[in-house]
Amino acid sequence: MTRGFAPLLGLVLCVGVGALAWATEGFRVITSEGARQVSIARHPIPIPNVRLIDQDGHTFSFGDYHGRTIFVDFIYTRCPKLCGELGDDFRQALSRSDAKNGHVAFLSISFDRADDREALQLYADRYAARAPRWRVAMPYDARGLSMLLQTFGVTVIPDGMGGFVHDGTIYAVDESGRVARILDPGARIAAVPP
Amino acid sequence: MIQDVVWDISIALMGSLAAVFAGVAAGAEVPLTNYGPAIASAYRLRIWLFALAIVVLVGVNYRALGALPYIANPAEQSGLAMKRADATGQQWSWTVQPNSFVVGQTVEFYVTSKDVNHGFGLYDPHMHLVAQTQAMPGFTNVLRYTFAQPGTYQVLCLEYCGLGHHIMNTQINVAAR
Amino acid sequence: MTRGLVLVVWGILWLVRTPLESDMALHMTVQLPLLIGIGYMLATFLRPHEPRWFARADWFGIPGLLLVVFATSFWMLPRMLDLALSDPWIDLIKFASLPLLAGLPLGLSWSRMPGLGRAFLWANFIPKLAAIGGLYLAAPTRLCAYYRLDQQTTAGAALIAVAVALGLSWSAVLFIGSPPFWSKGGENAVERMRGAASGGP
Amino acid sequence: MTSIEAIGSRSRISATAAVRAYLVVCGIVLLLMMLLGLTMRLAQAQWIDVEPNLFYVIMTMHGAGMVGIAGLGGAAVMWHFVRRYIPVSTGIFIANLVFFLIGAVLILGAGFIGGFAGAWTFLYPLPDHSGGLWSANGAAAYMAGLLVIGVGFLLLHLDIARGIISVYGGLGSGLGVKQAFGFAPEKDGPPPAVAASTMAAISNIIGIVVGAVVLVLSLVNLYVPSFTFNTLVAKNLIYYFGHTFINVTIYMAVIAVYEILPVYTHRAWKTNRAFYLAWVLSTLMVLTVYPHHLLMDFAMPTWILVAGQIISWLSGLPVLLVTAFGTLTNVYRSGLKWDAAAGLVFIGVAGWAIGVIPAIADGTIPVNSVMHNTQWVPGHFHTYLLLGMMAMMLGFMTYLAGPKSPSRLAPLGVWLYLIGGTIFVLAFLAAGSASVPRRYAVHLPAWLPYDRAGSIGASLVVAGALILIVRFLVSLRSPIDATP
Repeated sequence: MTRGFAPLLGLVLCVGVGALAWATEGFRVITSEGARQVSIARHPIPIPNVRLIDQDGHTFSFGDYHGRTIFVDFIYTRCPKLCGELGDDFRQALSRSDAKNGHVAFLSISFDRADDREALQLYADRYAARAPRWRVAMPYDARGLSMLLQTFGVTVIPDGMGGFVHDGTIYAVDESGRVARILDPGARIAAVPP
Repeated sequence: MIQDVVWDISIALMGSLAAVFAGVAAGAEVPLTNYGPAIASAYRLRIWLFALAIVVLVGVNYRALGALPYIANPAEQSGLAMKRADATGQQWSWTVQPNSFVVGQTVEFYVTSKDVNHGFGLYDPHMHLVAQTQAMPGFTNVLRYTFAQPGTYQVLCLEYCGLGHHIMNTQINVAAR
Repeated sequence: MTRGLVLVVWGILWLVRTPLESDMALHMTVQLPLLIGIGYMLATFLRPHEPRWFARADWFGIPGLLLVVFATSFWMLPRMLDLALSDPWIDLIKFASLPLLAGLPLGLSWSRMPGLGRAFLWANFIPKLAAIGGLYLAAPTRLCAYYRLDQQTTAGAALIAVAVALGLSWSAVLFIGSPPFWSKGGENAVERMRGAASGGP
Repeated sequence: MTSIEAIGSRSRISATAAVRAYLVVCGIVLLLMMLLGLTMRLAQAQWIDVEPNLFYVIMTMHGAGMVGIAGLGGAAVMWHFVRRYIPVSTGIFIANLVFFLIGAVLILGAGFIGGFAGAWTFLYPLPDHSGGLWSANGAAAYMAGLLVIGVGFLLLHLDIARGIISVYGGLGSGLGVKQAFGFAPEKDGPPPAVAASTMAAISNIIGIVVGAVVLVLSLVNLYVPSFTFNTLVAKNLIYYFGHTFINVTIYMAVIAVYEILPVYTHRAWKTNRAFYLAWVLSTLMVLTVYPHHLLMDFAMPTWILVAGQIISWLSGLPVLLVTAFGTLTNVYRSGLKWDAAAGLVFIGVAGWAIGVIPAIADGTIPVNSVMHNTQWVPGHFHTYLLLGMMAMMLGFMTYLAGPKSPSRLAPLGVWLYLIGGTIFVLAFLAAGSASVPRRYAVHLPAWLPYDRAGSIGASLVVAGALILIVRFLVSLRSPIDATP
């Protein structure tokens, strides 16, 4: 072995392993979604007090939920498949949680600026969503929407066919209005034993 | 039973081959002065053995490939009338629904697994293995079997699946007609 | 002149980064390899100016190639692909670090690595590339927030195609050998063996 | 012997010492693993009491350990002889042993400390579904151990490939492709040891990298369980790696037959066109025959399984018609003086050839339907591994020990090994044809007679192996002889 080999090797190993550990949150995640899950579990993020409008035309904000846990998903009403699964999941979870506790609420937020109140109403009717237990809502303005998408870390990209590609992830907002948990991609609330 | 036939043939062939090796070994210490002609006839013999092997190979494979257990088109797709049973393996138990049949009935087992690889091994009332397929998570293998005798059949796990592998079994009742 | 060309390609790649990054397969099989290639080309110009301490400490090219492995693995993580798309500063870091921390050490250290080590690296790189491609093909969910599932599938297939092409060409070289296969036979085997062995096994 | 002169006598001594070190590890691990095997048979026979948890740990260790030393022993035989013809690196050879020992420690820790009992095949997704009986770390240690061992073997086979290419120009020439297809005269072909080593290098390089891929994927799944992959693809990769690796051990060990028997019979091993063709075809078939492990996976494309059956049948031909036939003609009335070494390598060829028969039977799909994963399977693979591959390796060991070491007991060792081994494999095969499943910690009362016969056979095998291995270890006291 030559002089300087061991220090150089050590340096490369330290920097390399360190960089990989940083990028994978200590070798636990490889996707940005996973990284977000880990970071939110560690530091819940307060939600800005964005104003939203629900399927009945009522205005509300996250502050109104104080003291209750909310399950939040992001949808668009023309969504052909994934949002249907999300809707079914919320409906099942709601019917099960009804008897048990009243302090759980559900909130579906549309990220599609083409959605209007009627569209929200139709979506809500399809899954028997009744405010205030399950609101189907959209932010009041584009600024509010982008704030929410950023806070929750939702990435929405056009699918090239007029619709959107999104994750269908479900978020849990805790009693003090913070994003506290991101469920695994594809995980459904109704699948978890009550 | 296929097993008995295979055992008989295998033991006969293995025994003959062992006898040839033993014979050559026993005679090896006495040198042959004229090795050339012997080796030449040995190579001629090899050509005949090769030809024989090819004939046997083609024959047996032709027969065997006519009796494949793989179901390309399950009854439900082809519209045949056939009994369906769902068999699901899970560490360490089997669920077979329904699990009673009558003699002469042809049953299609839809075999799958909820966790790891298992083996769906169907044993007749005398504990002879009569058919099997793998039970795999994410796949459904269709195994067709016609029950030939009444009694209690058993399903044993035939793919190592963890510490309860040997206790993973269930019973299937086959009634006389 | 060639030196300038490399810098121009580097600049052009930065300018066309949006179209190249808009597709996962292009991102992974065109942009990233080109960035590494730029660094590799830089190494051919910079070799005379290589610091003495590095040339000495880079024993058999092991630290240098280890750096290549780390840098490339880092930028192939789905999370880093995402970050490079969402944050231009991170992308800038990628544009600097892939040529300088992957391509450049590859160019400098590869020649120091003995044949057996190179073969070992090839033998590991090719199947791992195929495995990553396979994971992308099979993954039921999206791994990158900025790419659609169909793009991910295409990227997986593209990676497998690259791996297969590399694997086939490498096997062909090993099987047929560098001297023409049909002209040189085993007739001089013992002589060549002597020549090879006198080098000392 | 000109090639030997090319290598200095000092390097020969260190090389011989390295081969001896390999054989010491093989001998000791072989004995330990045989004792584990005997323990399993005794437990099934209900002569001793072993908890199922422990049984399956023992089963996993027995499988991994035996596959490991088969690879190591085969490598020792191959390397010892092939270095007469090509330049190889003693450093890499020793590095492989070091990697092996590190991996073995990891694997033993995974089993006896971590409780890992996922069978040596670590069939995805079983390592992640322990039912709470082993931890993710236990499974990871096992797979990391395999990976480390794989690194060593990959380096070794790459080095062999490099040596072959440096002398013969390419792996094709090393295998004798030109001679096989009549493009070059037979007499210019590579010696048998080179042809066999080329085949081993090609197959193992491919097999090991496939294994490394599935190991890495399984490790990722262990720690990031949401990262799943197709179970059928995983199965294909695992059996591809597993089949290739274990199969190639025999093709490496058979070099001992090619090199040792002619010393006794004073007849050169004939390398004719049929010989090279057999090795070319064997290479292709070793790389494509693995689907015969998946015949009961109905989800596989049928054509692959049909091909698996046909290739299984075909792959028996080169073994039986070239190596077995070559051995018989080489030995036939040659006037050799039988001793333990010659006897063992001869038994090795016989065991290999005879074991091919039940293997081919099981590779036939309708037979596989009622034989797969019964004890017929360990029955046939113990025939060609215990009585075949290991016999060749023990023969090599005995040959290296030389005539100077105490040899009065050696013939007894050989006879015990042969008779015990025969009883042992016949008990497995009989149990298999009586539908006894393999890999069961607890057996039904009806199956006990087979287990008891098997236990008796296994005890005799262990006794025989003990004599042969101790004899080898004792022979190490004498210094290495620089003249072969």
